Amino acid sequence: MVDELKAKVRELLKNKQVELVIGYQRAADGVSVIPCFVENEKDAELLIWDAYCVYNLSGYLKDYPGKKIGIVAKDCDLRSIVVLLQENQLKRENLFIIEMECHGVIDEKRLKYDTQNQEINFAQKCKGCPSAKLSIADCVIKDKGEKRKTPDDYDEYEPIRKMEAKAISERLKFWQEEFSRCIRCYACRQVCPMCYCPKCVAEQTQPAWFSKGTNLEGNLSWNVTRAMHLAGRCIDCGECERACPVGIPLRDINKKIQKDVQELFSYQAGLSAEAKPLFACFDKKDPDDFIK
Amino acid sequence: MTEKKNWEPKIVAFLCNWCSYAGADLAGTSRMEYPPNVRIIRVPCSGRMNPLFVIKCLMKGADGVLISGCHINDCHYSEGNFYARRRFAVLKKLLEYTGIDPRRFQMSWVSASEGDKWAKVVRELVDEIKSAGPNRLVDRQTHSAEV
Amino acid sequence: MSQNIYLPNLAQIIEIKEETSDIKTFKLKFKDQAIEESFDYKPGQFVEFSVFGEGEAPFCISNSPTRKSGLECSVKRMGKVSQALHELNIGDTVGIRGPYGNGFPIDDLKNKHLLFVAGGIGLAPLRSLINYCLDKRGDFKEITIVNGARSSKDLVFKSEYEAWRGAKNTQLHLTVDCNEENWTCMVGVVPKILEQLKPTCQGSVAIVCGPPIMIKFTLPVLLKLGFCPEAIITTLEMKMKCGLGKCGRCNIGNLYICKDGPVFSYSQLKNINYDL
Amino acid sequence: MGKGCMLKITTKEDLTKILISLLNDFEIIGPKELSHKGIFYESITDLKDLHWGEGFTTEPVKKFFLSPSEYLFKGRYENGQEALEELPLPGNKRIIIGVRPCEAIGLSLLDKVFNAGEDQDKFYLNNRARTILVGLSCLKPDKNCFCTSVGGSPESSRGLDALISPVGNEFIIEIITERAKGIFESLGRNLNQEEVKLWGSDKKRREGSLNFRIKVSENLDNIFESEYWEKVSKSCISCGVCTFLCPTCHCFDLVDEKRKKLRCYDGCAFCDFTLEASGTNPRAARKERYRQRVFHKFDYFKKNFQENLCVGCGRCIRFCPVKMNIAEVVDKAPLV
Repeated sequence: MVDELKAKVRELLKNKQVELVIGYQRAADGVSVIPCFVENEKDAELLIWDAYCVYNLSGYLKDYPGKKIGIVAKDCDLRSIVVLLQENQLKRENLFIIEMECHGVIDEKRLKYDTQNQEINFAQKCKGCPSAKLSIADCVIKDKGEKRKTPDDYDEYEPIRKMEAKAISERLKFWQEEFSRCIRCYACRQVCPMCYCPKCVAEQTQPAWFSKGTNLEGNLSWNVTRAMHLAGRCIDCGECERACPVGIPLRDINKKIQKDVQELFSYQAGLSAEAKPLFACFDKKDPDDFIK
Repeated sequence: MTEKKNWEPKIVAFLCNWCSYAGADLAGTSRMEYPPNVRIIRVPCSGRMNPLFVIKCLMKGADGVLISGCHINDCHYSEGNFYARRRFAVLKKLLEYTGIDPRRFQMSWVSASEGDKWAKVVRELVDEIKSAGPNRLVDRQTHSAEV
Repeated sequence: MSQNIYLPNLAQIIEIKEETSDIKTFKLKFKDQAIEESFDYKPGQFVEFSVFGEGEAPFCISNSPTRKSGLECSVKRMGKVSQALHELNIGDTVGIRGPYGNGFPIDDLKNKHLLFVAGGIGLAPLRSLINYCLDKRGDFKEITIVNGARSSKDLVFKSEYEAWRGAKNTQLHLTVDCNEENWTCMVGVVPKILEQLKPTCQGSVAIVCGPPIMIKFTLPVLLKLGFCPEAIITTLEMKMKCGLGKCGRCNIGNLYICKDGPVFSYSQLKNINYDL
Repeated sequence: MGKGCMLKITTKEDLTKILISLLNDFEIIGPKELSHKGIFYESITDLKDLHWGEGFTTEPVKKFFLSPSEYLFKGRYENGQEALEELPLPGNKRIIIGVRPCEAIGLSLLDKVFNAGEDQDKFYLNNRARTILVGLSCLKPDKNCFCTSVGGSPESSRGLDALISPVGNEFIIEIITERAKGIFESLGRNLNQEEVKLWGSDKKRREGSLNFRIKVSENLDNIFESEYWEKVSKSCISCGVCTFLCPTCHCFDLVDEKRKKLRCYDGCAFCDFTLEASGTNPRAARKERYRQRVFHKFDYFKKNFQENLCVGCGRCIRFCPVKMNIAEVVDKAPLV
């Protein structure tokens, strides 16, 4: 699979179809993986592909406006590229998407705790990976191995339903405890491909929307606002939860909104680049039972 | 913190300029009685309302937030309240999910002629917020969790 | 325990002068009489100005320490603090922390010809030095002042120009970027004007202060005119928060503009790698 | 062995007993593991939660001295006049146990910024005065650790009041300062001669065990303009993880929040760190910001204080969302 990828990238670079290909390469410590920016054919050798290629590289696309870029993408990355196209952040003709057939990626945090059984260490998001057959990639590199089937009784919103079943005071206590550990390093924002605002609400000083301190007031405002700004846009690539150094379960919030948006408006993010974004359109029959 | 006996809830209400604000004004001019706990902020349309306003009010200690706009199909800008309806349906569920009492954030449609409905909405809202108690989400001094 | 180095002293605005549409000069008096007397500073130093509830920002002291007429800061309306400051009026209270920074090296300027090159609000720190030199006129030789601005409306401290022109062998050259009607003085950007004036570089020191773009184009002109790097002095400006060399943002190379500056000689800047 | 330092050997139970007895007049803080989240310094009331094993806390001990966010003073109206009011400094005495030697060296580097000269930071100094640091030496350094390459060691006692090194299921306590003597003097028994020799050689062996050696180039200055910085900073996503979790990064922000002055962490990786009100930003590009972080640690601080501002704890490598490795960057930096 890797050789096919290398050959493809060399070919793209040779006939100048792209100026740069963003992929994955092995880090110096020989185990972990880091993003790789291939500009000439010699560097194509560095490219690798295995279950440690976790990052959603589409976040880097905003740094190269107007350039012809090749990008190595898995299913979840494809969906985030679709949303970026839907929000006119990328021009499809400037993009050459190389889709790698993915069997799930490793979650390094879980690896540290449950080292024995390889099955547990797959990232949570990969268990229920819809792997919707998006056909936007320019070329797909297949994998001989059989695809990991999602168990048919798998309910991706199961942790959300468990949280919803809790009493409201219990939920408040849980989230107060989680958010009080937030150190406001904004890794969740910087790693998210959907967060491309030139000046984030959190950085504005006139007006300063919420406190810059890591007290609960600032943290709760930040995390709730971040989740709201991803409503109908988050495709659950899980990068925010992976990047969070203090381990706040951010996916549990994103997926809650994903569930609500699906139930209320039967809208799912990242399916088609032509669809109108969630909050940019409406439907006569939107539910409004909560309005007096 | 023991319940302060004569605690009066502070409620922030964002009223759309064309309908709800006029409705509230009508309630005033026709001398309707309703509790004074609501601080009204006029916005051009419920569609202008930004979830950040609601979050900032709740974090800064408001006990309740109300957004009121024109009825569906009556919006002066024809689709403002449709967008608002979608936006705040998601926000309401999210606030509830993170443990904020759902009664603290409510929405209503009040048209320019419904002075009485405005008074009723405010009366019910104040009762519900009184039963929900003061907003002790964040301690005002340390801005961290109430211990 | 040591005192709180971040706590400002309270001061009251006693006079506000409108220099231009977006520049005001604030004259301040400390509320605490003891601080009022003991507050001493060198020309070129700055203070951290805090408008309560809004924030804090560094502004240079624009009047000379020799003229004990209270602390004066000229502020251009630009960001959050300066906008809030422009909305204050006489009698309001602000916080002053400082003085910070090293100020101009007065001893190096003694009995030398002085060439002041200012651009826009850059005249504020230089005004403090100019008035200081005029008050101790004997210590210095010829003084030439080149002051440029985008338009005549943007020229600051107009009331001082007469005094400067009248002082003993002191010349004042005003320039605006592009010509306007009934504008008698020179026209053109400051570096161009310097090339026309061709000030002598023997035994003279150039003091430059203005927007970074002006400093960038003025330094090569001065070098071409024969000024050696030690004889070119400039004050730099970066975002500052603490003013004490601790918050780590205003560094050029290993020097902090708030503590090791803001006044640097070009010879210092030449061999530091920095991005400005 | 330091001049006044005493060496004691004791069992885990005795040590835990001493700590329990100290609970009433000290707040005990130590590493506690939150499963699947990492190890964090928490206030320990039940000594069973104390995590004695290997592994590193996510946040360094710096946060107990330079607080992530604290209020410096308060303004208020007094009969129509503005008045400023100092806030009371926290006074409760604390013992932080399980501090890794690299973090303690980090603190002695921060002392040079906050304790030196005439502008002394009273908030930082108050925290330093009321806290006793009890170190725990590293038996199994992580693959990202490079403390020995920047003047540290898994056994260094610099900046610590006492250092505990586990030997079998017993603990050797090296008492360094007077404060620690008062607490641990009555504990266990002194080491005899031959045990001391064994402890010395054991220490040497462990120091050598660190295989991740890097060479910090003497003058990075002449490659300031090199293309190298563009290449290595390409994948940086400009978040605050490396600066907030670094035991020696001390940049902070001062913000006014409705009559209160808040100090909170700030990082040179953020794009608006040097953004001026006029819109100019000397370090806007990613290359300039990443280069600033490397130079501040390995060039500027060394020029001002003759030491690198890095203790090689590896947190910035371990927790970086895209695994950027500052040790590799410095090691592989071209000479010219």
